[in-house]
Amino acid sequence: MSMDSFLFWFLAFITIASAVTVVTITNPIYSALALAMTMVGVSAIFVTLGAYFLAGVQLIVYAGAVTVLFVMVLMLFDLKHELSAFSRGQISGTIKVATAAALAGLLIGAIVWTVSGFERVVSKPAAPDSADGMRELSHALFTKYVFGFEVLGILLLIIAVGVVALARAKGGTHAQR
Amino acid sequence: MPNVDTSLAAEALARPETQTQIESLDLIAHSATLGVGLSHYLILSAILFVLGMIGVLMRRNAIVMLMSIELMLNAVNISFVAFSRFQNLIDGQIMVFFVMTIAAAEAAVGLAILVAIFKRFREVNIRFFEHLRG
Amino acid sequence: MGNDAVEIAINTIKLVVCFLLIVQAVPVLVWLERRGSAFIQNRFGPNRIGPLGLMQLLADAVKFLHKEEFAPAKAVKFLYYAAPVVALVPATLAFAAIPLGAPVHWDQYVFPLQGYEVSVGIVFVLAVSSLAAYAILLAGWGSGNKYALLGALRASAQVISYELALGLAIVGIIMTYGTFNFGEMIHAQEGPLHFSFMGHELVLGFLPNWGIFYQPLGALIFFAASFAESNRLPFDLAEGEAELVAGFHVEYGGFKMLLFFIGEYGHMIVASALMATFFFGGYGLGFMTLAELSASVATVVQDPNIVSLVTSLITFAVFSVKLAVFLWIFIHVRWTLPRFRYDQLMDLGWKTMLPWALFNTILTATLIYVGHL
Amino acid sequence: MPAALPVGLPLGGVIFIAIFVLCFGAALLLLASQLGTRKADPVKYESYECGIPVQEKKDTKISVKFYLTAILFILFDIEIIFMYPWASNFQEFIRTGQGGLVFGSMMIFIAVFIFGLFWEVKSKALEWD
Repeated sequence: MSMDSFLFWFLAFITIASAVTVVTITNPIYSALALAMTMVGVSAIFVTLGAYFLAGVQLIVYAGAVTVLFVMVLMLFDLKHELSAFSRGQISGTIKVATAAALAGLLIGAIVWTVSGFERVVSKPAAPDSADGMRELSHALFTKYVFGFEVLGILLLIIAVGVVALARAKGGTHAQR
Repeated sequence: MPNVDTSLAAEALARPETQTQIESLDLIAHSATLGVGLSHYLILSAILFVLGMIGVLMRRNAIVMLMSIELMLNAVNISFVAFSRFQNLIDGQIMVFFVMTIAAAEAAVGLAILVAIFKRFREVNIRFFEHLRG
Repeated sequence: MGNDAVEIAINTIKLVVCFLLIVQAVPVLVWLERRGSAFIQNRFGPNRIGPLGLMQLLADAVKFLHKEEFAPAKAVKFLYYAAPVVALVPATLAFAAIPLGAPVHWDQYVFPLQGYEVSVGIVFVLAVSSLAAYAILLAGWGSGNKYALLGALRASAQVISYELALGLAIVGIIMTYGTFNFGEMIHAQEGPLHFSFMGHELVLGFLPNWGIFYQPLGALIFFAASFAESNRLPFDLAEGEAELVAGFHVEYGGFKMLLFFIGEYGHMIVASALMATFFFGGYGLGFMTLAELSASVATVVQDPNIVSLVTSLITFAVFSVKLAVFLWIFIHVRWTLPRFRYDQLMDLGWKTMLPWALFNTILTATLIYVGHL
Repeated sequence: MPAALPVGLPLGGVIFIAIFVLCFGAALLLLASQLGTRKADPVKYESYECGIPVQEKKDTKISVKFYLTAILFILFDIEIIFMYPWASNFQEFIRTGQGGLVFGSMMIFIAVFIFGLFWEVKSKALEWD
């Protein structure tokens, strides 16, 4: 096994293991920390795909901001171990997991069936000289997708306004009822 | 993987056992240099997506459900980047950029709503949200 | 990591050396800080053990090792012990990506004088340092103490607030050099100050071609924000040694505390190194380009390997001097300025530094756009 | 072994040094815990308090400003990150003659950014009192 495929399997293992932790662990704080680990793993996987800038953005936005926000909110709430972390009902739970497993089977089956043929069509992935990748990304973002870019700017503005309006109420996290 | 070296592929073809097993030259080039192809990334993405889905379906803490949604979005991002890489199109990466923005915005709004609810009722379990009617 | 055993071995050793550089710099900095503060405040400082009190650090380390290791009963043990260890990682990863000297060309190998060469260096450093909030939050939560939790929230709110100004102050310098790569950035800062503006070629031979002359405002904002990022006075609201009982690490003592110290000084070293790289030519000599330097070295020694080695050692020395200057500024400011109040701190970050950084970005963009016409 | 992974970011090195540092820290902590003396004392394990018996209220009130700051940080951080690809390629854009378009679009974006910041300041979301 070469270094690179080892890296992929290692990262895939880390990512999936921490994702399982997010879903299964009952203490939400640990869940959030495992989510941070997943984000780091996903960012490393982006690196193996040659998307360095996106890997950095993944770390800055997800691991450095969104998950920090999750951890902070959980600390504000001061939630300890939950007694009823999972939904009740043996039958409905079984159905849910079975549905998800069936979806996983379907997806993986579909991928294996279609992509292995598809992969032959793809002649060769280009060498992502990082500078070129960056230039290409920037070029596409500011010419072809410039409208989406502006709309996202306005969306962020609206969200900022909305969030402030939502959090307007006075008092701390445990304000009187 | 980037500079697919055809000499490697030829080398692999020269070996008798691979010649019979694998017919496509490009596939050999992939497996010879990286051993990990598009399908590996897509399967990883599918597994992550399903894990996130299980989280949304099974967990009752609304914050953990939001986290699971982030997991699902991340899974989609992996497949976007993988396609962008193997198809040699940059559009996938742009889409990931946009998805990240939307995901962060969604987390911000979701958490703002949850904090507002928590301040009022001290509860983030979704069973409780049934009482919020009318 | 490399193509053959020699390269892999040397690259691995380089990584470890990068980490050890941070670790060994901490006692020296602590000594410098204590002696410097004593000098500023007209005291003696540590002067008993060894010459000039330099052995004080070794004595401290041994003492730390022999302290009893215990966690408070209310602590979440795993998080409590994980936090100081995690605090070491971001600074180390960031420092390893910063070039400390010109690359060494030895036979067919090229060894850059840094842990690893990252093509998108700036994004990498920002991304890795954004993980620093976790150590703070882990410590605050894991201690199981309300003061620690409050301190952690204050510290992380401060760190993320100033990350905005920090990130925005760099946009100007990225625009000026058009790259994320430290190596290219340092290369662009060689020689005397020269640039073209509206078709005119301007050369100011008495100044080096450093970033500070293109981005004075950006440099100021970046440096001020990096004080807040590394939780130093005048922004050490997280700790507030006298009145807040040390904030998020109130429950830490002994060696765990020392690990936090290493992390904190590591951030300081990274900030100084970035300052030198972005705005003061990195390992470059200023007026003399790297090619000129190695040419003049080549007049003394013949072997090209040795020439390359000597050149990069000289550049490393230059970089160390620049680093030391900024580290001293860090220490000097700490003992000169009083602390901000928390609302003043947040106001400064959000309402002063962020708008000025935006202004700097717009100004730089306009000048570049107009200058190219 | 062909250098298959793109060389822009040596992931192996990054992971190696991260794990090395973690092990280093853990080993030091372990060493310190072995070397240190041990004396049991119930008071020692209490949480830190300023000289009075420890009181923990069940629900310590924490200002909601902290999390509001975090949310606003996320939103503005993303806007800043959008500027990075623009900044790194701005001179390139000007050289290829697209400078006006790109400059204009980013100025609109920054105008929205400034409007948002202005609104936050005006709505006193950033006031700490």
